[in-house]
Amino acid sequence: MKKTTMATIWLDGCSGCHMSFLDIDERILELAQRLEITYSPLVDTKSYPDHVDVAVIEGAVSTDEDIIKLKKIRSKTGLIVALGDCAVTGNVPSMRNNFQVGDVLDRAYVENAARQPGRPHEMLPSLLEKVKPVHDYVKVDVHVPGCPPPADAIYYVLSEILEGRNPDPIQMTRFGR
Amino acid sequence: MSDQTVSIKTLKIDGRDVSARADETILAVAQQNGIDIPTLCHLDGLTPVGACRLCLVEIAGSNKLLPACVTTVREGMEVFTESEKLNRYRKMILELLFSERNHICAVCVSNGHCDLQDLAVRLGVDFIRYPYLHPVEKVDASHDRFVQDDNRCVLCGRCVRVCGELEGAHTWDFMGRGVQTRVITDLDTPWGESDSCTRCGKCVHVCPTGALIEKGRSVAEMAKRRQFLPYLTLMRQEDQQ
Amino acid sequence: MIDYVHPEVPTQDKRWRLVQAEMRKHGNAHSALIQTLHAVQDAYGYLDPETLERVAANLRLPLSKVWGVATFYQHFRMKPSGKHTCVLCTGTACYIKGAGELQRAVEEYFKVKLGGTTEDGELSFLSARCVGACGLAPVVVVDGEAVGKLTPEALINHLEGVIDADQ
Amino acid sequence: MLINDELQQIAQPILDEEAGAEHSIRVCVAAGCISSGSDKVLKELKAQVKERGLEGRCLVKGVGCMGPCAGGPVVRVDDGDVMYHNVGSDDAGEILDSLDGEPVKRLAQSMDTPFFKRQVKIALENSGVIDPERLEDYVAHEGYHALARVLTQMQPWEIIDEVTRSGLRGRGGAGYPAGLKWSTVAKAGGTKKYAVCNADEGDPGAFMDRSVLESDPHRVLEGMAIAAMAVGADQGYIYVRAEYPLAIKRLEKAIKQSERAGILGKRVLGTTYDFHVDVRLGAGAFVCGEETALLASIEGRRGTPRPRPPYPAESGLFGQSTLINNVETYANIPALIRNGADWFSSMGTETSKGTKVFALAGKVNNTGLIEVPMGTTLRDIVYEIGGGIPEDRPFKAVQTGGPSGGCIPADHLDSPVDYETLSKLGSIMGSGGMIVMDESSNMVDVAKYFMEFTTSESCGKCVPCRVGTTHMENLLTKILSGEATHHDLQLLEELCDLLQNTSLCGLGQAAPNPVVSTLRYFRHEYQALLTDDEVETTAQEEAE
Repeated sequence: MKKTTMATIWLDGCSGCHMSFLDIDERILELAQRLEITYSPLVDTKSYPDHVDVAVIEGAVSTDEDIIKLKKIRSKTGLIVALGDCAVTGNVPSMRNNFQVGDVLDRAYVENAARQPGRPHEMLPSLLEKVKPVHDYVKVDVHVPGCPPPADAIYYVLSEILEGRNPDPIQMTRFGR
Repeated sequence: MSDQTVSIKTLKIDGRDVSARADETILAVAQQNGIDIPTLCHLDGLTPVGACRLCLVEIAGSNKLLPACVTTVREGMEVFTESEKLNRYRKMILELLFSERNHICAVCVSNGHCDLQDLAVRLGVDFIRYPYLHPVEKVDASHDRFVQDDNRCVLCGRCVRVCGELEGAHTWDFMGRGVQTRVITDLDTPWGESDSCTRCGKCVHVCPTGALIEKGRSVAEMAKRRQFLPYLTLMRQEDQQ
Repeated sequence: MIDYVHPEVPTQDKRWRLVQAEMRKHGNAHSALIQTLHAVQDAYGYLDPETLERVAANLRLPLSKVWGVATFYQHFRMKPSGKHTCVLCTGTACYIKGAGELQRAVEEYFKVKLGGTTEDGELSFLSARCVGACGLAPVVVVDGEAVGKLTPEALINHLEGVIDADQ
Repeated sequence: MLINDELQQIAQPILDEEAGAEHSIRVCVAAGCISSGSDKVLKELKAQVKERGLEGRCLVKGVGCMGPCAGGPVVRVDDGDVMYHNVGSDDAGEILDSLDGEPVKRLAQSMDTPFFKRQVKIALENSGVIDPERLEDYVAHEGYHALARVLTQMQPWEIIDEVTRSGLRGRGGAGYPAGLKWSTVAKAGGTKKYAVCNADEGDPGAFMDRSVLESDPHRVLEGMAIAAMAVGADQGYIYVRAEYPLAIKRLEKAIKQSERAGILGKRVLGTTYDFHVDVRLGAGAFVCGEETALLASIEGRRGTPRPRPPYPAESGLFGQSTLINNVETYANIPALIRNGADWFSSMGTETSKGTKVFALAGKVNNTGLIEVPMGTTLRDIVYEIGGGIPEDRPFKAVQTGGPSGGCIPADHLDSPVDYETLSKLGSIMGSGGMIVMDESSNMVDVAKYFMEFTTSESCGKCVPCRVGTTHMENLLTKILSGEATHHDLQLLEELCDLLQNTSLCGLGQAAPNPVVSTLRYFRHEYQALLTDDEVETTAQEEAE
């Protein structure tokens, strides 16, 4: 049987959702028999494959680059899972939305810089005015709230998808969990 | 109770035959019979206001949805507390509430002890379709014991009512209107400078979210204690007789 | 003994006496609050916190309630207004006939946002939900007098005239 | 009979004046004309009459609204078939010169037009006829005769029966049968009852109530007194917008006059029955047109509605049984009582009796105040009475009912104006604002204008209205900016449904109407603004 291909994406988040995914412990072996991770911060692929069955996205949309990435992913992916509060609600990254982008950069790179204070300008994606959840830009098929979602919820979601069912994880996790 | 006799009504809630005093609300009767209707602005012991609209129920023979918290029973009434339509509306109302202010559950002191969060789980709200409004809100930490964080306020008015009706201080009220409505103390004075606040803390404990909290609590530490409400309400009722 | 100190009452202030008269007319009842706030605004030009405190004490109302009522109604101003006021009618008829253009013109020419006052304090630019002179749309009310069938140019000229008149 | 003698006495000075005069000149002194300078015209005419020694021979008086507000200041000489438009004070001499000859051609506009001929005036019967600041003039025109009649010849239940039989329905918006409302209040228990007049005319684009109060304030007082007697109230309140200073002034003057004359106050017209009326000022909150919010405001509180039941008829002002009707409803009562229910119900349609006052505005040649029998078609109102659209541009829609109403397109121009038809068309009768739009209006923009209004007027109490209106306004802004997708339109429509079904009061429940009605008739204008739906296309690609 052909394995289901999966990508995991890391946008504006703390990587805690990826950690929580790894927290499914030995069950990852069971999943690995049916699932192949073809793109992820955890593996070494550089470019997004032409087709992926499932993409699990952690993190909120914060930069112009994030949007480009998302649109590309959406067009090359079957099912998109927004994993964790940042992807689902904007969560902690969205707390900067009450400030001007310039002020945010200054706080980080000028006021609190130990040396060489100054805003970064080259080679970096520029910050969007507002941080938004993933579904504001592309269609999301499964939402898994939680900060991070517990490993059990992630395992449940992935197993259900592998079974061809539509997972409803809300009884296993919630906003802020 | 006065010795005036109150008539008894019989009605159906979700297909079950129940009886009620004529002056009881659908919500109260449902609760007595173990039928749990979602509520947010309602709190036993405070005057119901019918503002959050989560407790809307269907009544056979009427196409109007009625708030269970303020609608009194009628003989032969047939009430439905759950339906596809009700559930859809309730979910939308919750989504509106989540989109209105800046509810970042992960860093909230009331995380895990929050009525809004619980309702989201119960009604199956796993994401918010409406764009977040991201208003700029104030956090008032001027009081030596309490903090008011407007980012998490749902304008249910429980604090306003408990302060006016039970404590008798009426330190809180609403100011402004529409989506600009805010709860304020005195003349929008910092809470710590309020002359009328008695520091009783009831507002903090009736607050359904982390909008009113005790100082010095960290994330997920602020559980609310509401045991005082039934007793105070009972005392007040006895005083009135 | 209750140690509550009533706010000091300026017995000599004519404006306050007008407010007091209004409250007395309504028997100092709670229900007199809105009528009293009208009297305060008529006498003082706006609702200042000190006067509101005295009103609250007189009508035996909680401060938060007074503030809540004062901020609920669009008519009440919490800040002093400019020497002259221009109230733009934003009713439907005026909207259809170009109230938006009048707004843009005034905002640009006088550098003032709707709801604000010019830096020199000469002009407050406010809005009202229909002044009921729809036949004359678009209408503004300048210092209490309705002026109708306006074009942006005519309005600017009129306002200039009003401001220049007392300089 | 004693009471009628008293009224006769009050009216006598006017009757004498009129009997002695050969000419009468009426100058409109309602707010619209005053703002174009009619008060100066009146002053000048009076001064010149005095100068020329015409006093007694030529009466000059200020009267209420004559209708063609856009032509102000308007002046009418005698009962001729012309009306002078755009009169200035320097025209006074010429008008007086022409008294016994031909009318001043330069100013004259014919009154032999559908604008005047097609109107039937009940609520406005004295508007433009009597001096609103003189009780005598009102009484001379059968004023307070209906009150005298009910006091001496009718039992409360007979009054209610008459109102019920007439088929009169509330003119404030929803069209609740007036007789039914009255009888509910009459039957309610309690020792104290109130009669309240809703004059918080908040619809942008409506000025019917203002005009009635400015033109014929006593008529409203008489209607209230009759209602109060029928239901057993002894105190009345008129809740009027603070933005209507002239109406307030004239109302207060009218109350004083009638109290001094013994018509209102203690022992009305010498009977054992008391009725006091006080004016309460609104302060700029559209939601206070909703009856429970209005009552909260009279009580000095924030004007937030509360769930009904209990209805004000059971528990209203200060917890007492309260009758609430709007200005136009009360203004219909005196004529209804004088002429009888059969007379009243002979006008109108099967379900909507009598007449309705409309404030006709927008892209129409004759803007102003009109009163027509219920059942008149929209086409007659726009093209006959309204004189069509300037420069003969094509008609696009007519908006009725203000922010709670909707836009009706050209296809339905032949629909009769009555409560049921308008609501079937997705609009409402409302209080009577009628805004005509030509092809230059973008309907999405119109919907957004009303949504913006409701958003800023939402009281904030219930969640669907408070947050829902905000999102709806934002979505409309997004659609207008050309950045919205089909998904956004779907969100908008879902919100319409939510607000209609779950909002606490009528404001929230009706808030989506302007959007729903424009979507119903002008959906293509929305769709034309949508961009390719990113989300949907991806979903489609997947399906393929």
